[in-house]
Amino acid sequence: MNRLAVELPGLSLKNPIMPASGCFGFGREYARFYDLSVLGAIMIKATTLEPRFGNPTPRVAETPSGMLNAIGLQNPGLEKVMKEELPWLAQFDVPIIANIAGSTMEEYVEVAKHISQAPNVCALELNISCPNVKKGGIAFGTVPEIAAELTKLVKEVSEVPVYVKLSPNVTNIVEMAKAIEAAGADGLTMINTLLGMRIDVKTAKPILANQTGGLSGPAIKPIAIRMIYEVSQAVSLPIIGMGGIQSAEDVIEFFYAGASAVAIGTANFIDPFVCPNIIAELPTLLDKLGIGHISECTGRSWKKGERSVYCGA
Amino acid sequence: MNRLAVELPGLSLKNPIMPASGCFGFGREYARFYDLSVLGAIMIKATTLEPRFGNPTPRVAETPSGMLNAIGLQNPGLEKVMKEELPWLAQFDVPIIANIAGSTMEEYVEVAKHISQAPNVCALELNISCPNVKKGGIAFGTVPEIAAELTKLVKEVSEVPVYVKLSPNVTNIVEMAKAIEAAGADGLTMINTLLGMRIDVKTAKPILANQTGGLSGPAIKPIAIRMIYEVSQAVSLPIIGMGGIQSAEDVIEFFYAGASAVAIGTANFIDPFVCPNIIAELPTLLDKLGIGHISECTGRSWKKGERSVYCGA
Amino acid sequence: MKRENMVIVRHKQLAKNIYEITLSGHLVEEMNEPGQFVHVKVSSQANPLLRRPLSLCHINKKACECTIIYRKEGIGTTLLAEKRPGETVDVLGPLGNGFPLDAAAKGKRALLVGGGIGIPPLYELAKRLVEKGVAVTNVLGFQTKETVFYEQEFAAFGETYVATADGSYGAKGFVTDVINEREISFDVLYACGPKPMLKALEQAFPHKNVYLSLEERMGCGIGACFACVCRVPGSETAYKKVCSDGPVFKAGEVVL
Amino acid sequence: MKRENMVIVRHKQLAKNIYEITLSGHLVEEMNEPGQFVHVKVSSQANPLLRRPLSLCHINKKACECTIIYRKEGIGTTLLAEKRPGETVDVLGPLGNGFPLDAAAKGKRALLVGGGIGIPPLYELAKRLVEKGVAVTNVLGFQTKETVFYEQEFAAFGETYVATADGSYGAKGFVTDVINEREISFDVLYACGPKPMLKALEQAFPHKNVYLSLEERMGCGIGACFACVCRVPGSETAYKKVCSDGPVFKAGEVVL
Ligand SMILES: Cc1cc2nc3c(=O)[nH]c(=O)nc-3n(C[C@H](O)[C@H](O)[C@H](O)COP(=O)(O)OP(=O)(O)OC[C@H]3O[C@@H](n4cnc5c(N)ncnc54)[C@H](O)[C@@H]3O)c2cc1C
Ligand SMILES: Cc1cc2nc3c(=O)[nH]c(=O)nc-3n(C[C@H](O)[C@H](O)[C@H](O)COP(=O)(O)OP(=O)(O)OC[C@H]3O[C@@H](n4cnc5c(N)ncnc54)[C@H](O)[C@@H]3O)c2cc1C
Ligand SMILES: Cc1cc2nc3c(=O)[nH]c(=O)nc-3n(C[C@H](O)[C@H](O)[C@H](O)COP(=O)(O)O)c2cc1C
Ligand SMILES: Cc1cc2nc3c(=O)[nH]c(=O)nc-3n(C[C@H](O)[C@H](O)[C@H](O)COP(=O)(O)O)c2cc1C
Ligand code: FES
Ligand code: FES
Repeated sequence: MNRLAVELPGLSLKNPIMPASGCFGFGREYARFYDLSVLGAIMIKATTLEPRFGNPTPRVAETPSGMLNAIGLQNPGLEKVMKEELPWLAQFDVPIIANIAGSTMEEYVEVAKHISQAPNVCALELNISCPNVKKGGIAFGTVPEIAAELTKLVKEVSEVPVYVKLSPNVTNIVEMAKAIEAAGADGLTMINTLLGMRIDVKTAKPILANQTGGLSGPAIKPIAIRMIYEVSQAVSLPIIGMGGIQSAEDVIEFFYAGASAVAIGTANFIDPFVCPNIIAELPTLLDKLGIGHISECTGRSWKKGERSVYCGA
Repeated sequence: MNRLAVELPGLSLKNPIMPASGCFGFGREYARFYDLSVLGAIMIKATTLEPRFGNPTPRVAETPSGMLNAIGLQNPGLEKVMKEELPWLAQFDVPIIANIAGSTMEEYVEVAKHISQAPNVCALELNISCPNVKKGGIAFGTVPEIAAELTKLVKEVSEVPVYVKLSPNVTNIVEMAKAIEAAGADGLTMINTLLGMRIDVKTAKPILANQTGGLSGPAIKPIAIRMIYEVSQAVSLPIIGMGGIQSAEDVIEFFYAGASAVAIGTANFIDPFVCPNIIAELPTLLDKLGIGHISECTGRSWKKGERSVYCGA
Repeated sequence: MKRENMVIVRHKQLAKNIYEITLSGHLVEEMNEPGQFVHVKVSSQANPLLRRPLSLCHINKKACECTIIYRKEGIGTTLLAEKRPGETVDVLGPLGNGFPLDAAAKGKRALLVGGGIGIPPLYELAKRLVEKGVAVTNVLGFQTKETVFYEQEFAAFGETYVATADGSYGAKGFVTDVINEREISFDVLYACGPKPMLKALEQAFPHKNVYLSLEERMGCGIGACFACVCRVPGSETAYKKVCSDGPVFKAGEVVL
Repeated sequence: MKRENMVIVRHKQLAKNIYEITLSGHLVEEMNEPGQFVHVKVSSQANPLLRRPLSLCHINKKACECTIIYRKEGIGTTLLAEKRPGETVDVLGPLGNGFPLDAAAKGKRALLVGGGIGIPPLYELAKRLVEKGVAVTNVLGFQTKETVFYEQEFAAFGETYVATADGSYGAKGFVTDVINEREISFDVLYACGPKPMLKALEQAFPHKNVYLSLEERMGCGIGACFACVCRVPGSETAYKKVCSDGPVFKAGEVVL
């Protein structure tokens, strides 16, 4: 029995560890460090209909235990991703989750329709943190009705299960999750980055050329855990958790909160081997915790009458 | 000329540095370390109508560059604060900002009416992050209409200017701020803590007895800066900024974002001398930055055509 | 109560994950009561953010040194364990109220009961009691043989029994088992250790003079943040703070 | 491209806020091109979170050592400056594409222009060029006298001019002033330093063979995160990544 294997809609994962979208490009760079087939899955960089250059630089800034990014969805566009990146990734024995983004509902739908036909794309991940140009720049992911409508439209055209990626920049994350569940999503991924900013004390100007950016890394972990804890009790969709994961212990914490798999973003920048290392460490940690299969961990923090037995020192 | 003196509604501050509510009790403990008269002001612990014991322990947990707390508004109640704490604080030459909380609008109003009559209370700070028992536990601070109504009611009875403390756990902080400005508030303080959680990997249970808690400390600084940057450009109320301040540089960053004064919370726990130390360091830092008076820093990150001259190495 | 960057003069491992660190500095001049603690910042960075409460194990005023024994647990104590002599640690203290020496008069017998990492503060206490002419019996409980420390050091002050939960060393079982089996008599009991142990002792000796040192997660460590409160029996709102009213309380003073 | 905990063998201050650190490890075996950089994690903790890009200044394959010169700036380099010989730092590298040695044939003349903390990578470059039989002229620009470093080291390879912005040492003014006044001639120009300096050089020598090393804030340092891109002239979407396509580019290859 593979103690790490998990089954999610569209995804038969040999382990629940995958790099998060935008933090792993299309895999080429990390393939120089290790065989990508060891990964549970890969969430590729957000793909839009047309190529995008993204924001001016500087695009990253560091904060206490975190980083801000304002990449601006730079990507080579649907056509090139379909023709070059996905076929290249097909050499690895690993399912691909295609993260898609857009400025209009039509753009999402168009990208979803095509990219879901790629043979190695096993699921879509809708990045709904993008501002909706037609609705005055309000992010798709902050209004339940808009998020639900988008989910529905994408579900209609997608050949593979659709996961929706929740933005944490909302008053009521449970309400968002419920609306998206009702709209027919197959799963949730959470959380995307929190909106933040840093100002250079020397120049008095924001460090990011874009002024604000998305906060990721360990700093946001407690917020991710809280949101997954709340959402996992309110909906029955599986959750791929993310936000500040750096270690096997962090992975277990996300499972306890309610996740069924996890993604690792920023930590790849700090240690390119973080994903394979965590995969290697998990069985030992499960032993220490007296847990047979990792999926037993899901939701353990709120499931009544269940307690893990700690056999460590 | 005192380069650090700032004038805010109801508050003539010798410097813009004050301990944040809940992180300084009623001053007694820190008075053993230094003379509280050096402080710009003191924000005392949230006061409710009746004494409250608060939540079960553990009430704090640590997170990367941050901490979670779920104190549960423990306080001795209005009567004792009026009779014992405020008179004791009167020995110091320092204005007091009374943080008030409640479970109903009536409770806020009652506390505001009385506490604003204390001779050394120069302003009120409405902690609107509390859940409203009458509205099904929704926090006052997450619905603009409710926050505005509360502000209006408190303004009617208060003898001193009223500052409203914004919760960061909202989709649209600018909308909140505008509603509160329209309701007649004299100033804003921001930000309160972000809702977070930590789970013990050994026991699979949340570390806090209350399960979730408020995230404070350096981890939340980029979020505070972003929110102050947004709000200060949208309203004309003065802002007392807070969230992760640890150093004089951090203070300047908050001013650049749009604050007119700042409060320091969690950092007091790490270094009880943090407030007087920062007050002492600010003039040197202003010199280094080529700035005459600290109030020139307010909003410099978004004010056009203004740039600070850095004369450092 | 001061803050000082104290210098590490010695640092060694005593048992599995158990370390003894000796610090030098002026803060030692302020240290008086056994059972007081210090609040230690192990890193100059924001991670770990908070200080760590650690009890004073030995106060050497002459040498201006104090010793702390700690268990390597999480991030804070792991970083502390990496520090070498010559480096400094940022210490706030001494904090709290320690064990009352007055409670045991000369010629009387004190029973000192420690569980695991609750044992260290009893060492300074035993020393002071013996100096004062109080007879001391020590009962020390550990999880397992590998984590046993300071047995000899305590034995120098009086009869000392060791129990391990798994029976791998000394008596098998808990400290209360040892006290019962050996029928140890005493006038005053001082204890520090895990809450279940303290509760068992409180219940076992309801009519005795018992002092218990509590642990609670802390924010400020000085009484300002209300993180570490415990309830007072028979009241809905009354409370004591472990950091500033304790950590030592008379049995019955607070709800365990 | 590997990750290794390299051991600090020497660490000293060269000038005001300027430090020279020498690291030993197998990673040195991979280091080939002058102008490549390493990505350094200065703390095992999450703060500071990211690695810091630092150029290789000297590669000593025989001794399995490499040297880096850095300026103490913010939190990362301040923590680095506190490290002592015997301690390790977590290094990822070597990264990026360095200065092309091929561009200067034996017998030709290369002009090396460095500004401030852009100077270090030129040292290994000068060494290699001289080894190859290329004549080297160095122009080094600093803010002020106190921050001048490695003047002698560069002088060992060829004519070396120093300029300071405030005139407190060497010629007063910028490196371009020196090149103009001295009418320095060259076949290839290699430069590293602040963007305004690189721009000035690009404009001054539009018909020459010029190579510029760029700086940009980085996330991953290996080409995965798109943090460090710069535009390619004449295109709306084309880009190069400083970390993996650079940091050295031919003048005109990217928009400065
Ligand atoms: C008054 C008092 C005296 C103590 N004396 C000693 C002693 O002499 N030797 C010793 O080894 N330990 C002692 N402890 C426990 C010690 O404080 C914790 O083991 C230590 O804080 C763990 O820190 P960490 O970073 O290794 O663990 P982590 O689990 O990473 O710590 C995370 C957070 O939880 C807090 N925390 C974790 N465990 C405890 C605990 N048991 N009690 C209070 N806070 C905790 C930490 O302070 C920190 O804020 C004492 C605790 C108290 C309250
Ligand atoms: C390819 C390359 C080679 C470099 N080589 C050297 C060298 O040999 N010697 C040297 O002293 N410096 C060099 N730098 C600059 C060096 O990376 C920064 O000075 C350093 O990262 C500052 O870190 P800090 O923590 O001290 O400053 P902080 O301001 O605290 O850093 C905060 C964040 O900003 C980033 N950052 C700050 N300044 C720069 C900068 N100028 N370039 C890129 N990122 C920056 C940091 O990496 C970090 O992520 C190089 C930069 C690049 C891109
Ligand atoms: C540089 C960078 C780029 C990102 N790009 C994307 C993206 O294209 N699409 C997306 O849905 N999320 C993107 N994210 C968010 C991450 O996928 C992830 O949700 C977030 O960073 C939290 O996880 P972490 O703390 O492990 O990084 C990006 C994050 C970073 C740091
Ligand atoms: C232990 C603790 C108790 C707090 N109690 C209160 C409170 O009673 N009322 C309130 O408005 N804010 C309270 N806060 C929030 C702080 O005043 C402040 O807004 C927040 O901690 C962010 O600032 P910091 O990062 O500097 O701590 C509390 C924070 C902490 C850490
Ligand atoms: S730890 Fe803050 S009151 Fe005890
Ligand atoms: S730093 Fe990540 S692509 Fe260059």
